[in-house]
Amino acid sequence: MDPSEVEFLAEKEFVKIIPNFSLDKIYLIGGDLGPFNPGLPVDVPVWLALNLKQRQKCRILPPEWMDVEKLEAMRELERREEAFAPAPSPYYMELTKLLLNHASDNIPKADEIRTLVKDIWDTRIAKLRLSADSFIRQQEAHAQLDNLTLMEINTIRQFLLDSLNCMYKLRSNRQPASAKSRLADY
Amino acid sequence: MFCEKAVELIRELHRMTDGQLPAFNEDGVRQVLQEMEALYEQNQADVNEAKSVGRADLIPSIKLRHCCLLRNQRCVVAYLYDRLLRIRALRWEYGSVLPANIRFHMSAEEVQWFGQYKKSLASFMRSIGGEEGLDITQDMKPPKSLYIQVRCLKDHGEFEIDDGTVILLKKNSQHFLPRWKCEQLIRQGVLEHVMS
Amino acid sequence: MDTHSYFPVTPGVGMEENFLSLDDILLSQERLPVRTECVFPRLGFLEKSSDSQDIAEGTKMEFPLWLSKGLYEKKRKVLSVELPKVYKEGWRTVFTADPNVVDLHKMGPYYYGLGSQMLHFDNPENPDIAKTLLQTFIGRFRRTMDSSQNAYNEDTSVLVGRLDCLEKVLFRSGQNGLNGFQSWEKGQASQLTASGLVLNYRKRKLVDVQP
Amino acid sequence: MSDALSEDGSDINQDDSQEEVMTPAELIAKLEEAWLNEKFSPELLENRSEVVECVMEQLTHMEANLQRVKKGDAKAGFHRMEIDRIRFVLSSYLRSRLQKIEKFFPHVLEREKSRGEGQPSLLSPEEFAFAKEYYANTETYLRAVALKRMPPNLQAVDMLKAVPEPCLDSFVFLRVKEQQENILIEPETDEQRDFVVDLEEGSQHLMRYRTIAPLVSSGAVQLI
Repeated sequence: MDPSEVEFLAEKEFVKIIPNFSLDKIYLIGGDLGPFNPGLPVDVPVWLALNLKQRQKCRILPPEWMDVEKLEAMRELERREEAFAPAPSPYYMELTKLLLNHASDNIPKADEIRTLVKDIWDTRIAKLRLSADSFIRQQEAHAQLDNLTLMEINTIRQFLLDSLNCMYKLRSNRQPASAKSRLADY
Repeated sequence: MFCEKAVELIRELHRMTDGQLPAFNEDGVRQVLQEMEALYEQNQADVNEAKSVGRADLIPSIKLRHCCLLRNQRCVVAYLYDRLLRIRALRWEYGSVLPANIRFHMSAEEVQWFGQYKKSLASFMRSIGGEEGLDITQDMKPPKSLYIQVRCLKDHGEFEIDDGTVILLKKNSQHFLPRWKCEQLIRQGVLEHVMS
Repeated sequence: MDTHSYFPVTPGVGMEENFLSLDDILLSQERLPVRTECVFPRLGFLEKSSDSQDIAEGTKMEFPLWLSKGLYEKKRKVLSVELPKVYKEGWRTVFTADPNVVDLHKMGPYYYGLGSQMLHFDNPENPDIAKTLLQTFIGRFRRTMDSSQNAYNEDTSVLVGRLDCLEKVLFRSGQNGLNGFQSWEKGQASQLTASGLVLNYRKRKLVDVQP
Repeated sequence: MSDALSEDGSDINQDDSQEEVMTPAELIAKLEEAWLNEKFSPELLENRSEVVECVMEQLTHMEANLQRVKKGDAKAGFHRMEIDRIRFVLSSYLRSRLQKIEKFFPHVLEREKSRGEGQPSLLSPEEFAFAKEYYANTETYLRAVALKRMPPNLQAVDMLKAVPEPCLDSFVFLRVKEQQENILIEPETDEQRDFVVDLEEGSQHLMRYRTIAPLVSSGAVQLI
């Protein structure tokens, strides 16, 4: 999967915005939004929030987890624990990038948040590589990965799945299939 | 050794890992087919001799030539098939009209295959969801914004946007256009997406 | 990248070859030392060192893998195939001790592919060969992964230089994952770009016209 | 604001032939599930033409409404953006399928041929037509250019054996939507033994596609 497609999924997450315009309810195919009243917070998907923000039609309220103290605590937990801690949000990386790139003026301590999120990401990716290696080494058949996010999975997906496939084939060498008609002998 | 020509065809394609299409090697294919004919004739002769005068000792050589025949067959078919996969890719990356320098690399039969592929794909796309149809060679990346800034990399002439407005795509001119309208021209290298 | 539309037939990996895979065809072109166990009449010209009309029984020569596989029969042997050195016990011990020290490109470059294919020929050592192939792959996995993930924007030629063909493919798929992520991070993922094919054809056109 | 956009276009609710009543939002969710499943499953999944048709209907309906809207209407832009997003998922979904149909065409057609009565078809009628044409086109081409010029005993290639099959033993990542108990995991090596796992709702796993393939078709798990 292309990372832009993971980001596309992240854009469906809802954020609170404070609009500076008024508009009736909109009946989108995917559900109703609004009504919009100046100064009154309303939930909209990120893709819409960013569009409004670009046109200076709203202020975006950062999601609850996008907060220096909370993220610091999560970073400590992530560094302390061997297993994956619960992610700040299933789309923490994508939302951080999107909101900080397009609405940093609405997010207090944006630079600190960027660094913290990157730290959390790096710690988790290092763990991910470690578990991938142990999965291969132990030749395991199943792993539970509850707290991994889609973007994290996506960075290693093709490599890990291809490797597992190769390993499977090499393992099948040890129990050669019997009389199967072989076309590609020549 | 036999089958050297056949493997040469494969190497020629394999060297172009990024999916580019080298010129169809008509001569190479013909030479492989000639080698196959010669191998087959020699085998026919040996088989007859083995039967009529009981020369069972010819069998290993017959078998060896047969292996070579199968190898040649595999190489030629794989060569042709891989080229089809590359030609298929052209439909998705260029659109249905190919530039002359690429068409030039295709054999007449490949051009025919491509024509049929285009037709099948078009009727598939036309049939999606009733009368409307859907062009699935567009929307290759998730949408970001409705309009994008583009720069013209070469003179392309007049271009109609959805509301009927016609604009002139002149080299180095910049435009703010509906994203879905320019996707294909960007892929073809006529326009360049300018990021803000 | 997802937008790239050329999807070649993948190699079979292991004992099975894919008929239409260019990679497998080139793998099966690898040459093996063989000894003929019968006379091949009228094919003497294949053996350059002699000018006899036939290939004599007991001749040592090199056959490509595909031909060795095609001629090989357990019941009526027309040739015996010798195991390439790298799969013999001596080397197997080296691999078992530390798979990471070996330059598999030099030893291969189809170390896993050819090794798996050798299992088609009857050999009492086959179970050990199969085991070593698997253990070598597992033992080198971490290295392949780490280098493919950390080597962004660095010169990867030295790293890649020591990988076997199969590992090289994995290395590239690891790098694609990383590059994709990093270009997303830099905000390039949503930029619409010209097709890689188009760019390359254009490059070639430029090269073509140069004197 | 024009009235055209205020009716939410939920005509499919009134369609009696529809077995379950779905809201447009649920329909879009179904499309996204199908999209991700198709993207990540090694084999071609059963077609969801009913979803595709309904989504197309929604899009057409919305486009038609937008035609009636004045230029510069604030809501029109939102609707257009949503249409673009849905159209992307729909196109990407159909592309994934077409790609697999081309990759596995002899096997896909073989399965269609051996399909028992009442068994659902993998291919939509349009995809079936495409697959047949692709097969015929390719076979005709190979015959004309090479095979018919080869010796008589070499003029055929069994496409079923020549074109690789999907590898159901591939590993996949998945999220559980409906709790499953006692899923048998086969061992990877001789030294291991098989064991069972419970798949809790909301949990995520890495395992072989073959083990959970039926759960993908039933919708109990989502590939991710």
